[in-house]
Amino acid sequence: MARIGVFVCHCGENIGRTVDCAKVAELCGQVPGVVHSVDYKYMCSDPGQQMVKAAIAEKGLTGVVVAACSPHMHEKTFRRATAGGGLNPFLCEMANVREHCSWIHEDRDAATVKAVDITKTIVEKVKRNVPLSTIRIPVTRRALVIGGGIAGIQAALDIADGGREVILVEKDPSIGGHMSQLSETFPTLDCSQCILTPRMVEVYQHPRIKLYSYSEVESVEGYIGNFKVKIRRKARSIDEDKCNGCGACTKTCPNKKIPSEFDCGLGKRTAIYVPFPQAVPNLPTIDRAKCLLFMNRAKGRPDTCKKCAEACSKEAIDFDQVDRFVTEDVGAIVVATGYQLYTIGKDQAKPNIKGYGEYGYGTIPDVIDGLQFERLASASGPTSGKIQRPSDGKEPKRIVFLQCIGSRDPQKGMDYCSKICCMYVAKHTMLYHHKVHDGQATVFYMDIRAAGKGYDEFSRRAIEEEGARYIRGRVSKMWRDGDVIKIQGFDTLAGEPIEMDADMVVLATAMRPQPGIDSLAQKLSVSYDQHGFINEAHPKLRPVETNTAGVYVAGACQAPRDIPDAVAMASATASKVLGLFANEMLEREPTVARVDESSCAGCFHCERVCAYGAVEHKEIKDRAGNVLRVIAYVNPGVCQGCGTCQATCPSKSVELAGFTDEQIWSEIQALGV
Amino acid sequence: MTELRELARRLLSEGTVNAVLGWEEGPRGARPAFVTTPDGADRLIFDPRCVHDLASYLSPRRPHLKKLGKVAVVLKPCDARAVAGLIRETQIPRENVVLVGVRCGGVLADPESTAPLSETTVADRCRGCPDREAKLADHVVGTAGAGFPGPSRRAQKIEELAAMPVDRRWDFWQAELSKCVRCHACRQVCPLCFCERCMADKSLPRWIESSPHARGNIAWHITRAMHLAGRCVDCGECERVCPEGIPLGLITRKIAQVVSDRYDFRPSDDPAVPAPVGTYRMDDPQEFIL
Amino acid sequence: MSIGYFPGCSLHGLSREYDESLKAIAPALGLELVEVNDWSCCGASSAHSSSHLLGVALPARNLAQAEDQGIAEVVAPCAACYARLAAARHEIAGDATLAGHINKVLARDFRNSVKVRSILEVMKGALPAIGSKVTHPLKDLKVACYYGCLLVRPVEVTGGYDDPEDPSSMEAVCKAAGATPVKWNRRLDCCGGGLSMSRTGSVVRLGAAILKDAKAAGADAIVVACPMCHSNLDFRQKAMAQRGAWDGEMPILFLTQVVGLAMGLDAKALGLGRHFVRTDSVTTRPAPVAAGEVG
Amino acid sequence: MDSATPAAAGGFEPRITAFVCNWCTYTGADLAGTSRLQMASNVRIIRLPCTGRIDPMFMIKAFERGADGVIVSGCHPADCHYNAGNYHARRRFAIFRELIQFLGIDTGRITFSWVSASEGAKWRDIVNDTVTRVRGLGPFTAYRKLVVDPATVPAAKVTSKEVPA
Amino acid sequence: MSTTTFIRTADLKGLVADFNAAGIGVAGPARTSDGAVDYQSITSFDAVVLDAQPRNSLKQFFLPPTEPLFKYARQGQDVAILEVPMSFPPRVLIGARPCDAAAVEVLDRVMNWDYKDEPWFARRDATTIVTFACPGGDRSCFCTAVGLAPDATRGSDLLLAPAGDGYVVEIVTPKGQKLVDAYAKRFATGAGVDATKAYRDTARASVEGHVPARPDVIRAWVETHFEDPFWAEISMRCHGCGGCAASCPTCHCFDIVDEPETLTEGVRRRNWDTCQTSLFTMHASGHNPRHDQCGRCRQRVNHKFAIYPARFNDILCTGCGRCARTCPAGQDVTEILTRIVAMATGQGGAA
Repeated sequence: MARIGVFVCHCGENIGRTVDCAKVAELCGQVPGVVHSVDYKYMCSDPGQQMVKAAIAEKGLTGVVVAACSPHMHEKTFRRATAGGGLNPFLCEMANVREHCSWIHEDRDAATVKAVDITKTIVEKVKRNVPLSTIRIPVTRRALVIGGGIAGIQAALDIADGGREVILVEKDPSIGGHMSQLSETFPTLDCSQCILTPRMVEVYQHPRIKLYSYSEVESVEGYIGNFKVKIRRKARSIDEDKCNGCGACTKTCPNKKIPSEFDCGLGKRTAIYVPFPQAVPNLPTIDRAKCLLFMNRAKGRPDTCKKCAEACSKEAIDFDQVDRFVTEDVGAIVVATGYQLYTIGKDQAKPNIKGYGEYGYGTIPDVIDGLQFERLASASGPTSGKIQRPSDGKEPKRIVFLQCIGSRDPQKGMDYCSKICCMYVAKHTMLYHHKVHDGQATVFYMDIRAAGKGYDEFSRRAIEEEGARYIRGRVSKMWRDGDVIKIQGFDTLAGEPIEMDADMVVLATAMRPQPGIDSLAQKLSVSYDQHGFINEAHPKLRPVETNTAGVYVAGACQAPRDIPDAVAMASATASKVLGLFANEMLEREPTVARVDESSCAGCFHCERVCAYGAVEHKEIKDRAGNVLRVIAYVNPGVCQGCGTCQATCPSKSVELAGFTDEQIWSEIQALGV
Repeated sequence: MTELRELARRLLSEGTVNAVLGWEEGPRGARPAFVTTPDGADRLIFDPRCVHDLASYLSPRRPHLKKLGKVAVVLKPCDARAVAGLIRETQIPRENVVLVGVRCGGVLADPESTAPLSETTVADRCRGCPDREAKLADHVVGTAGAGFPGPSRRAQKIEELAAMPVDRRWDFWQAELSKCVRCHACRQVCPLCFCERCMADKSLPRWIESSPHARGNIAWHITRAMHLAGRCVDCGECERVCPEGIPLGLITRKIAQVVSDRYDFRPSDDPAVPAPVGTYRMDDPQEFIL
Repeated sequence: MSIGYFPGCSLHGLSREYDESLKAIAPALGLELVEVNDWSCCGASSAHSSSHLLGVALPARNLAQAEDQGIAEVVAPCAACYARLAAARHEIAGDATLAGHINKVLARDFRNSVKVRSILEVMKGALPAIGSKVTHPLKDLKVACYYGCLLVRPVEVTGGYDDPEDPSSMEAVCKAAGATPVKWNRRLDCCGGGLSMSRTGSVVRLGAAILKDAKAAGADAIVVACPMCHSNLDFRQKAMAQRGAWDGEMPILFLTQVVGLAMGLDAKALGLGRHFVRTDSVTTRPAPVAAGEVG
Repeated sequence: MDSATPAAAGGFEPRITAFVCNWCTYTGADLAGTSRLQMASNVRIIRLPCTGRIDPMFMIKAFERGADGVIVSGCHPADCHYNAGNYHARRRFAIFRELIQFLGIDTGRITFSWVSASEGAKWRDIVNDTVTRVRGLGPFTAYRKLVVDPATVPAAKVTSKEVPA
Repeated sequence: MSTTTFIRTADLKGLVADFNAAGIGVAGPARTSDGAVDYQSITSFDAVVLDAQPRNSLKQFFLPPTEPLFKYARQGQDVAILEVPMSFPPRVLIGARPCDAAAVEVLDRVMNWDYKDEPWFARRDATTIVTFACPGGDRSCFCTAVGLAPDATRGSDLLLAPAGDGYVVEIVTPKGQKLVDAYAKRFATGAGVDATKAYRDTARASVEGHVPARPDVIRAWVETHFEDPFWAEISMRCHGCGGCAASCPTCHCFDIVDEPETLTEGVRRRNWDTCQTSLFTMHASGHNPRHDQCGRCRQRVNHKFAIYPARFNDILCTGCGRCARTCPAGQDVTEILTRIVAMATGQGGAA
C-alpha cells in the first residue's frame, strides 16, 4: 500500500493568496494512500526541504508530492531533498499549483478546488512511480570531424590538443576548404593562406589526428559515446604510402585543359592533379572522369596513355585502385561541411530557387561570383593576382558589385541574409582599388550589414577612404553590349533609375549548404531546415549541439558564417566534445522506454516512429538456440524519452519510465467525477 | 481450378511446402481448407464463394498452424494486401511462404450463397476494387471477370452518415455499437490484428473496459479503427463474422478514406511501401490544429 | 479547337491588321475563334489605376459573358487585354470576398471558370500545326522578338507558360515560320505602353532604345504580339526621327503576320499595308525556292 | 475576461482535461502563469513528455471520466524537442478526430493546438476559447449516459416475480 | 401436465397487446436493421418472424452480456460493498424455438449447482416462455440427436403448434397454465394436438439423420481421446473468434471484472466470456494450459458432450446448429459429431 506525503507550499503569498493551502492539504490528506499532508510557507526553503526529509523517515513515505511551483522550477530541488530523505528521487513529483493555478486565477474557491484536483492527480501518479536510477553508458573517447575546412580544422586541432584522438574526414583531395581559396580576409586584409596553411600542416602532423582526405562518411550507427562510422575512402588511383609528392606525374599529364575547381574555373589543371600547391596531403589524385586512360576504360577500350605512371619513379600510380571502406569507433561527431555559393543559372536543384534570368542566367562571361573574384585577386591565382576579366583578359576599369544575389530574395532565391557578402564586397572594392588605381568600383546594395568587431569601420573605409561608389538599390537587368556590360538599376536614395556600363560585374551570391547535406544529416539523424542548414538544438542556449546527442555542428553548414564565427563555433564544439570525453561513463536521465518482451508482437511500429533509431530487433530463443520470436528492444543509451513509441504501440507493450500508461491512466482517473 | 490443383499437388509432392491453404467445399458452402497431401489437392476449389481471407492463418500467433512449417497460401488480390501487411510489419518472412494468387473479379458476400455472381449479389466491398490479381504472388492462376464498378453501397452510406447532424450520427452508432457483445470475433479474424496480447486484454491499466456496455464498446471500436488506420486491407472479414451484424466496414472504410484523402495512401500488396501511420510529411495538412 | 476570342478595342481600331491576320491564319492552325458576345472594355490601361474594383470588374464582366456562352478558354491577342483578363481571373480565384463582391457588381453568378490564354501561349500550342502549314519559310529574315512587359509576366498571372525573364516561345514560333531570331537585349523592356499620347517623350526614348538594340543585333524586323507595342514602335518611328533619336526604318510585324507570310498568305490579307513603316523589305524579299508550294 | 468568469450561479461549468507536452505547451502555460494572465479555471493539465506520447485513448478515457472537453497541445511543427513526435501525433490526431466525428462526437469538444513555450497568451486564449465553446455545447451527457451507474438507478417499483401481475 | 387449448392468430395479436397494456415486457424473433432475425423486444405480434431461426438465442434474457453485481467504494483504507438495486420485471418470450427454450432449462442445472445464481433464477421466475413448435430446420439442425425434437416441450411454459386459423396450445407448466387462466378470453376450444401431427412430422423429418443420435458414444470417445490428432486437424481452420459461443444457447461462461468509475468507486460486473480465446485460461504467471486453438476447440466439444453430461447428466447442446451457421471458417459441429461417432464405431478415423 502506498504511503504518500503531500506538501503544499504557500510560496509566501504567491500561492496562498488565491489558494487555501491548508484546505488543499486537508482534502488531499483524505485521499486513499496519503498518510501525511501538510502546508508550509516556503517548501523550497531549507526548513521546507527538511520537512520532506523528516516525513520520509517518520512516516515511512513511499512517495512525495510537492504542490508548489512548476516542475521546471523546483523538481530538481525536491528530488534532491527526497533523495536526502533516503527515498529514490524519482518517487517525488510536483503538482504545479502556482503557474498553472494561483497565478492565473482570482476566484479563491475555484482556485482551491483546482489546486486540490491538480495535487490529487499527481498523488495518483506518484502512487505508481517506481524507483529509477540514472543510466550510465560507456563513452568511446575519440571524435569524428566531418569536413576539413577552417571549422573542421579548428575543431580537430582543439580536440586533439585536448588529448583526444580525432578522425578528420574531407571529401576533397585536400583539406583547407573555401578559406584556402580566399585572397585576403576582412577586416584586417591579412593573407588567407598565410594564416591557414600552418594550421593545415599542423593537422597533418598531429599525432592524435587521423586524416582521411578524399573520403566520405558512408554510414553512421550507434549513439552518443558509441558511434560506429563507416568511411568510404574514394580511389585516388595513387598509392599514398609510396607517393612522395614530387609532382612529376602532373607535369606529364597530356590533358591540361580541365577547369580547376580550386580556381573556380578561371584556371586549368591536369587530369592527375594536386588541387593547389599547399595542399594537405600533398598527394596527387587522378580525376577519372577526365583521365584518358579511364575515359577509354569507360568506353571498353584498352588502356592508353599511362604517362603519369611512366613518370613516377616510386611506382605509386595505381590505376586499379578501388574505393575502400574503413570503420571507426567514435564517441562524438562534429559536422563542419561548410557551404557552396548559389549559382544564378537556370537549372536549380530545388523548385523554389529560380536563378536570375534578368542577369542572363550567368551566360555573360565577365559576370563572375565572389569566389572567382577571390581567385583573380589572389597572388596564387590564375592571373597571379592581376585583375583581368575572363572574356579577354583586359583589366576592367569599371567594376560593379551586386550584393544580395539570391540572399534576402524569397522570390528567386533564399529569404535569409548570407551575412558575409557585405563585408567581402567592401574588401573586394579595396583589393580592386589597390590593384587598379584608375579603376572605379561601384556597389549596388540593399543594406550594409557590418556588425562585427572592426567591420563597420572596414566598410566605411572602403567607401570613404578607398573611393568605392555605393548605390542603394537593385539592378533590374544586365546585358552585354559589345565588350561592355549594360546595367540598368534603380538608385532608391536618389529615387531614379540608373543605367551604367561596366567592364566586369561581380555577384555576391548567397551562401548555401553543401550539396548532399541532407543525406548526411539523415545518416546522422540530425534535423535540417528547408534550406538544408543543420538545425542547432537550441538557437540561443545550445548553438553548437544538434538534436542528436553527441553530434555537434560548426561553421557554415549550420547557417552563413564568416571565418571568426566558424572558428569560434568549432572551438565551442571542441569544448563540448572534450567535456563529454571528460568521463568514461555518460549519465542519462532514466526517462526511457522499455519493451514488455512477453507481449511485444514485433510489428516494429515503434521502430518506424523513433526519431533516434533507438529501437533494435531482439531475438527470443529457446534453450536450443532456435529463434522463437523477434521483438523490439529499446536501447536506453539512445532513447531520448519522447514516448511516441508507446502511443504508437498497438498492444501497449512499451512503457516510458516516468510516464507509464498506468500513471497517465490514474491521473485521468483522478480527475473523474 | 485444374491449374490450381495441379500447382498445389506439385508444391506438395516436390516438398516445396508442407501444406497448401486454400478453399474447399464444406457442409455449408466454401470454407478454408488445409491440404497436407498431394492427393488432397483435388479438394481445392476457387469460385466466388471463396470470400475468406486466408492471410489470417499466416499470423505467427497461431502456434497450432506454425507447426505446419512452410506453407503455400491461395490469395485473392485483397488477401495479398493483407500478406503484404504481415511482411511489412515483420510478422512473416517473405521467403517462408509460397503465395499462389488467384485472379479475381469479385466474390459473393456469403460463402453459402448459391446465387451467380452479379451486380446485385457481389460483395459490397468488391465494388470498385481495381485489383484483379496479386502482384506479390509467386504463382498466379485462373481467370478473372471484369470486376464491378463502384461506388459501393457503404460508400454511399458513409456519405449519408457524414451528412447527418452529429447527434443523429451518434444515435445511429449507439444503436449499432450497443449490440456488440465484445466477443472480439472481428479482431480474431482480422489478418492484421496479430498482437501477441491485444490492448483490449491488457488490464493494467485497462484503457478499454471489457464489459459489453456502450462505453466499453465505443472505446473498443475506436481503438480497433485507429489501429487499422492505413493498415486495413478491406478483406471484409470483420463485418462478415460479426455475430451481431454491426456494419464495421463503415468505420474501417471511413478511416481508409481519411487516410487516402489526407495522405494519398491506399493499401497495396507492395510490402515496400510504408504505411501512412508511422511516417509523416512535414507539410501534412493540419487545418484542425489551432 | 474552338476558343473564345476577345478582340478588345485595338483590334477593331488602330490594329485592325492584327485582327485580320489572326483570323487569316486561324483556320490553318485549327483554331475556331468564337467571339465573346457583347464584349466591352477590358479595363486597360487606366481602369485599374483609378479603381481596383473597376479594374477587376470590367474584365470579369467579359469573362462572365464568355462563361455564359459556354466558352472554356479565351484568347486575348492584345497583351494589355490579356494581362487584365488574366489578372482579374487570378485575383478573383484567390479572394473569396472579392469574388462575392464581383458577383454582386455583375449581378450574376460568375463562377470564374474561363481560362485566359495569351496569343503567344496559343501559338506555342499550335507549333506543330504552324510547322506543317509553312509553305514559304521566311528564310534569311532576321527578326527581333519583342515581348514587352505584359506578355509573360507576372508568372502568378500567366501560369508560367514561358520563362518570365528568359522567354523563348515567340522565337520558337518565328523559327517555325522559317525566320531567324536574333539574340538581343531589350526583349522585355518597356515600350512606354499607354503613355504614347500623354508622354510622347518617354515613348520616343524607350522605343528608340529598343529599335536601336534590335538594329545593332542585325534584325530586319521586330516581331510583336501587342497593339500597344506595335503602335509605339511603328507609328512613333517618325516622331523618334524628328527628335533625332532614331534614323532608320524598322518594320514592326505582328507575330500573326509573320506566320501568315510563311503560310504564303497575301500581304494585303494580313494587313501589312496598314503599317506606318513600310514592310516591303519583308514582303518583297526574293521568293524562296518553292519546296512544297501549293499554287 | 468574459470567458474566464464562471457562469451565473448554478450554470454549467465544463470540465476540461488538457494533455500537453512538457517542452512547449507546459512551459507556455508556465509563462502564462509568470505573466499573470488570468484565464478560466476549468482546465486540468496532464503533463506528457511530447505530443507523440499522447494516445487517443487518453481522450476517450477523459470523456469516460466525465470530461466535457479536451485540449491537446504541443510544440509547433519543426519545434519538437524530440524531432518528430508532433508530426507522428499530428497524423494520429487527424485520423482520430475524423473517426470520432464520424461516430457522432462533436469535435468542438476537442481543441488541438500548437502552443510554444513563448506563447503564454496563446495558451490563455486556447483555454478561454475552449471553455467558452464547450460551455456552449453543454455537458457531455451523451457520453456519460453510455453506462448508467447502477447505484443511481432507483429501485424498481415492480418487484413481483410472478407473471402475470 | 399436458392439457391443451387453442388460440386464434388474431387472439395471439390481442394477447401481445394485452401484455403491452399490462406493462409486461414482450420479446420475440423479429427483423433487425441489417435484415437478420433476432430475439428482441417487440410491441406487436405482427413483428414476429417464425419461419427463420433467430441469429441469437434466449440466454441474453437470463444472462445479459454484461450485468452489474455490486458497487464498491473505497473509504480511507476500507472498502464498502453497496448493493446494486436489481429489478426483474415480468416478461413473456413469445415465439421461442424449442431448442432455445430447452437450453434455458439445461442451464438451470449449472446455475443451481454449487450456489444458486440469484439473478438467473429471478429472471427465470419472472419470465414466461411461449414456444412455437419448429417448422423444421436446415442441414445443421440436429436436435433429435441430443434427445430433443422440433416440438419438444422442454423449457417451455406453453408450446404452440399451428392448426387451422390458429395454434394448438400445449400447457406445459403451471406458469403456462397461469398465463392461460389470466387471459382466458383469448383462448378457445379448437383443434387438438392430433391436428398438428403432419406439421410436426415434417419438421422432425427435416432435422433427423444429420448427426447419429448416439450421445453416449460421443461422450465415451471424447473422454478417451484427449490427445487424438483429430482435434489438431479440425482446429486448423478455427480463428478462435468465439462466434460459436456467443450465438450458442447453452454456452454460459462469464468473466467477472471490477470497473472503476472514479478514484474511489467502481462496479463489479459479470460479462460473457468464451473458452475459445487464449485469455480465457491465461494464468497470472503467463502460463496457459490451453496454449493453442487445438485445445480450445477440443474443450468446446468436451464440455458440451462429456464434462456437462458427467456432472449433470445432461447434454450442453440442444442441436440448434447456430455454431455451424455462424462460423466464419465453416467449422461444422454436425460434421465433427458424425466423424466422432464414425471413429468410435470403427467406421473411420482422422483424415
